Amino acid sequence: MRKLWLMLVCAFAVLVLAACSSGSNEEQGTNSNGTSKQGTEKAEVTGIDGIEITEPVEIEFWHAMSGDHEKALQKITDDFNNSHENITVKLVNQGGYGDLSTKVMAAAKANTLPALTQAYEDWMTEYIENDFITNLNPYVESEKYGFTDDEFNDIMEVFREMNTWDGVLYGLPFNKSTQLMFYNVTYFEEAGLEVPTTWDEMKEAAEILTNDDVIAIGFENGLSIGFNQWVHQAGGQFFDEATGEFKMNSEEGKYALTYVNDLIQSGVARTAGEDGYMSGPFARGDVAMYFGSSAGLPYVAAPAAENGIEWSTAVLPSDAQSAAPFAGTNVTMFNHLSDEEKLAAWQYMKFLINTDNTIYWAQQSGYIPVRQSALDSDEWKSYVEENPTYGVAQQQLEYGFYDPRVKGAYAFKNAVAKELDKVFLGEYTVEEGLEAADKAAAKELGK
Amino acid sequence: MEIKLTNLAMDFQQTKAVNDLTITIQDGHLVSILGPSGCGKSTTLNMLAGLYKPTAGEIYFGDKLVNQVEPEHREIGMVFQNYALYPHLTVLKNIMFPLKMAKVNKKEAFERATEMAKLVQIDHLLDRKPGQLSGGQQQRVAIARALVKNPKVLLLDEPLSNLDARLRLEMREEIRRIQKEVGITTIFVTHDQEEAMSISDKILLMRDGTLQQYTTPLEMYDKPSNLFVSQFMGNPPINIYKATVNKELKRVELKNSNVHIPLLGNVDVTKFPEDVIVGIRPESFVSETSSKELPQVSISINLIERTGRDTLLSGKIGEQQVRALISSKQQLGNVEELSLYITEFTVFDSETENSIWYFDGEGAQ
Amino acid sequence: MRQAFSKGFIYILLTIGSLLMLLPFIWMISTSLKTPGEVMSMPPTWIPESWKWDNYLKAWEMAPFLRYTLNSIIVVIVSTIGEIITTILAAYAFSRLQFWGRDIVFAILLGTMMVPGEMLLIPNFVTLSNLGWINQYEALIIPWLASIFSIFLLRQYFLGVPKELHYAAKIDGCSNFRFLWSVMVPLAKPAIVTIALLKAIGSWNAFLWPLIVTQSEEMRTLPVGLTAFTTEAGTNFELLMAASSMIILPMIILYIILQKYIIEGVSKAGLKG
Amino acid sequence: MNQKPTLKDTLIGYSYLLPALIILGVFSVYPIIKSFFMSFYADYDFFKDIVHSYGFDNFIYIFQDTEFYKSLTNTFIFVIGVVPASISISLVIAILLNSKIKFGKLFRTIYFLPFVTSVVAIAIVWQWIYHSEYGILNYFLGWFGISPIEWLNDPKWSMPALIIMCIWKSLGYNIILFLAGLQNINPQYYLAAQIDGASKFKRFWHITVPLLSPTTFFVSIVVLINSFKVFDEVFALFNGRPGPGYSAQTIVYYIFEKFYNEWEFGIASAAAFVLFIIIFIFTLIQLYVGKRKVNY
Repeated sequence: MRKLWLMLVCAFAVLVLAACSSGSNEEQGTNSNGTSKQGTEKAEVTGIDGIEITEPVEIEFWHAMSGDHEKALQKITDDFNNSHENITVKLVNQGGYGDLSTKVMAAAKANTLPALTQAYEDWMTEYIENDFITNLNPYVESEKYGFTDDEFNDIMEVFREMNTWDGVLYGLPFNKSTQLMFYNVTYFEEAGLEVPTTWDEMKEAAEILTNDDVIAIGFENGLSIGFNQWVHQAGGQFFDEATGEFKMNSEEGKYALTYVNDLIQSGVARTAGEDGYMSGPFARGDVAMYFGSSAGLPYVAAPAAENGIEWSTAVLPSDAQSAAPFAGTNVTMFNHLSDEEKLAAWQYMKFLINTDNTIYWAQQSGYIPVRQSALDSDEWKSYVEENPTYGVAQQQLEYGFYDPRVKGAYAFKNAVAKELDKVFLGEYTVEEGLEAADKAAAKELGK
Repeated sequence: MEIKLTNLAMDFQQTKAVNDLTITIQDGHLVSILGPSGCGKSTTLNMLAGLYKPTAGEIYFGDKLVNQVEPEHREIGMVFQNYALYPHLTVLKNIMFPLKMAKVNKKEAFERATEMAKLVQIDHLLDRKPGQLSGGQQQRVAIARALVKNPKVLLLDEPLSNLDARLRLEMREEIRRIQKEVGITTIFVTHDQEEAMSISDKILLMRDGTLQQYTTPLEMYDKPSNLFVSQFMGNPPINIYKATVNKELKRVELKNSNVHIPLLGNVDVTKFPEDVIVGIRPESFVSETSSKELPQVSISINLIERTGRDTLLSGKIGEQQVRALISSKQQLGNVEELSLYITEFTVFDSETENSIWYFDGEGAQ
Repeated sequence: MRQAFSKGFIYILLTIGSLLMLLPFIWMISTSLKTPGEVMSMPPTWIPESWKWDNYLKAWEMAPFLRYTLNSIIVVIVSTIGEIITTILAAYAFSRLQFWGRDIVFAILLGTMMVPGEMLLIPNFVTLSNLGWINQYEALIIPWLASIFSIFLLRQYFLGVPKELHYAAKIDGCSNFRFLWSVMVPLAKPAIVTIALLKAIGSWNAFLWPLIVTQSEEMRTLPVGLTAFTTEAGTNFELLMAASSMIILPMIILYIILQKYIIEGVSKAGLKG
Repeated sequence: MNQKPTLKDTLIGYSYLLPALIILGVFSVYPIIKSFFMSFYADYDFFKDIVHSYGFDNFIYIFQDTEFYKSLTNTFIFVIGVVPASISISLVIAILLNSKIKFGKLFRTIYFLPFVTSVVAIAIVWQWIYHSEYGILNYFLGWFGISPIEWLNDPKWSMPALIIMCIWKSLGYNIILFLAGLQNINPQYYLAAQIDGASKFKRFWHITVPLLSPTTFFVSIVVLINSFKVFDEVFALFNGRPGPGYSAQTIVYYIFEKFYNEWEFGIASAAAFVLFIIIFIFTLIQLYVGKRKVNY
């Protein structure tokens, strides 16, 4: 026993020594590595039109789509591969978004990045910061392979903006969803209520709808992370991308937080909490309405139908203004590729959101078509007629907004959300919560 | 095969386990290495086996220096205290194992193994696993395994110490029988002097890594080279008395008592130191003698134990404790004091503890 | 009388305990046979209203499970055998051989057990991509071919084998290596089986690593298949439970087959400091 | 008795060790050393592997981070909650299983099941068990007049929920270890004690407990180290979040979040280093106590 004790002490000493001695080697390895990497980097792409894909090119697209979503994506990809002679796009499912992000990070470190990946805007901020992804402007502008102005402007403005940093386009929107209000038609009819369109109406309705078995309003677990939705509706601003300032600690922010917190504290609203997603309690009839992603439509539809719950969706209620957060990922292109690979990847990105495909994708997945022409098409219109719940999201496009794209967005949003959570959990008052959130934000943003 | 050790030594990290050992073991002899635990006897054996490499000195098997030869190439067989049978193999497989290692073909190996099993009388147990055997049977298997590849030397490391008294007796006779039958040079480590006495051609007695005496059992018993040897050999142990030499009267006078023993026969007392130690074996006391020339002492008796063959008397010579073994035929009755003759005794230098004179009844030397 | 009473008490305690242990599994299987509506229904039902056996079929079809199963089996078998080999060799060296630096090397390796594995993900990924092993069986297998915990366990077991056996074998003409394979390994069978089972369980259930180092469906293992049932907006519980039930079954069977060795294996490891 | 190893012995020794040493060296020791280094990188480009400056900034950061302290506290709560309970419950079950009973194998298999199962799969079932309204746990508690507990919604209860699940999951493995230890106890001791008039409980207390101490010691070291490293269970039980309001954030979760979500590699490494030191100290304390308390 005593020996083992000694052994451990020695081992520790050796580890420390080893750690110290290998330090000097570190930098040398680094330098040689650094230069070699720069060598392989391609010069700024010029003259896209001059590139031809004559040899077979195979590229990978990393995604986090599973189940039916993956099947739909596979179908579009197969279509692409069949219609493009020399290009093969290989889909790689990397699990959930978290897993995908980890995987990209590891691959970036190991220089084994794919051609394309799904990415949230805040990830892309990090990628731009580390110079991983490609400026798409030359491709958009290319006469031969690019978009015409009409084609480009056909993509919803909010989605284009989300993918643009300082005038440079870094990605194209792919699976875009927004927050919707899901509501239980039966409960509203029984109570003789109209679907609320303002906060005041919603509060009134909530008080009427709540009883022993039903809580009127449900929020997904990301309530605090996605709280900007409420701040915007209250007429305020959550974060100013231009100045890099956290703006929630304001009159509007305080108003929004007080409003939501009162709903929770008075027992007319709850979060999904232990249920994971609100689709469960909603499909059981435990809540009368809930705010959730349009991507959740299929998850509500099946069990609700089985339990005989009659439900529908509506646009988000508004207060000072209408505002709907748009989320979901974009497709972005890494920049270590050859010109041919880049061109192939670009063609695939384009293909993925052409009018037909974006309609098909939306129908299969519940995400929103990203093109105006898709929304205007007869095919989509008749689809929406049959599935009215799918038609609501697009009504919010005109006042859509997106998450702050700041470096270290995850840490920043999380730090703020932690403090807001304390308000909802009753540990802080609204004022204390905002104060703490302000400090936490300053700390993260100042890093 | 003759084995020769010259100036053999073994140092472990701090201790000298074996120190400057030089002996020769004759071909076909059975030699016991005897001594208390920690005396270096197992270390010596392990060096002979090649399990330890000596720090100094040479080991010769025949004419061959084997210091650097690995155990598997020394042509030895070995039996361990806990037998070290392979628990997962049957008796037969255990015995065949060395042959398998030597790549003897299966048929021959089987024949030799069964033959060996017959020799050690376990041929009815061949399909058993060691766990299903008694201690004595395991011992036989271990011996068979050690002998099966016809080694030149057989090494036995306290092979009998895990057996009960009766089996020990039986097994030591067995080992002697088998050894005789095979005619193999055998080295036997034990801490039991009786075992060593009964089985060996020669005994090598060690203490603290140092050789004490290397000779035949009888000689070691009768003529121990020093006090330690005399005390180690014999049961009940030898009686030891501090004494002073009276050179004028040519006798030794036991300290703290009024007893003196004459030094009879041809002895040069002048060379004796002043202080000596006298050792008298319990069986060296006799009540009757045909010779008149023997010294005589008077013993006051406390206890008489009759064990059938002998009678053990415990008592005192003067103020000193004494044990005497006399024949049971002797009628003692309820005597309190008895006068006994001393047939043999040894005188040791009290400083060096080496023996300086043996009295063997005739008084010569 | 008292004896019977206390026996009865033991049975009652053990049965209650077993029920607590089993409850989640019963629920898992029950859920796997329900319709999506019944999964969500409250109060929950223990016995499905209609037994949807085809959930298993549906779950099976959600992802290329056949391929995943094949991969899982390959990875489990190869990495288990590989780990057993490295473990046997290393445990033998640490328990029976004398060499410079033995104890310090052992202690350093033991020290690595104190670092959370999550830290090692990216450095190891980088190493593997430098070796060009990403999306190959090598990446799924080679980093897991040695485990210090297994080495520790087997070393303890080996230490319990009397060293005379080693001496005897040496004198019988057995080389170190031969002794290891023909004596130590058969003797340590229970411990080796135990280590193999623990390894197989770990390898079978591993999730994050196989996901990170593979790029294609063809290389993925079973637990990765479980992600097919969850998206950002919800989970197909009944299918997930069906797939989970299918995935845990082989390990349960393996355990039942091997369990007679396990206690012996651990007990002989001695567990002495 | 050890002989001094020679050069040849050393070569032989390392040749046996080589396969394991290569694997462990490349995939465990090297990355650990590398990350320990990273904890001293004050300004570091992780992807290009360029260190702009060294320093203690990362350590200063974590020691000023209330989140870090919170995760430390949670980890200690977790360790205190899991280690003694898991060890004592599994000891009791092992002893019950060791008394000669029918269906022993069946019971053993059942208790081992949780260990065989992947955490991800079983955590979803636990979410249901913990459900405040419909979960079976609150249903049972209701029998004793305990009003429903918001296991997964209330920050106060998220640690207990995590602890209970982890105890459940760890029992089987510990039971196996204890059963093994119990089989090493010579039954003669019990006979002797019975003759000496020791009651069942006294036999347990004076024979089983001391003679089992080496096993207990081993189990406690393994459980302790693993408890300090808890992560998967947190991640799975709370759907990838560390509980409501980060109430169940443990150190490894903190490390994970810094590393994989916030890309703060140096901070993550520094936190890992601190965790290592903590585990190391606790292991030393355990070894020290073990030396005095383990009976043989």
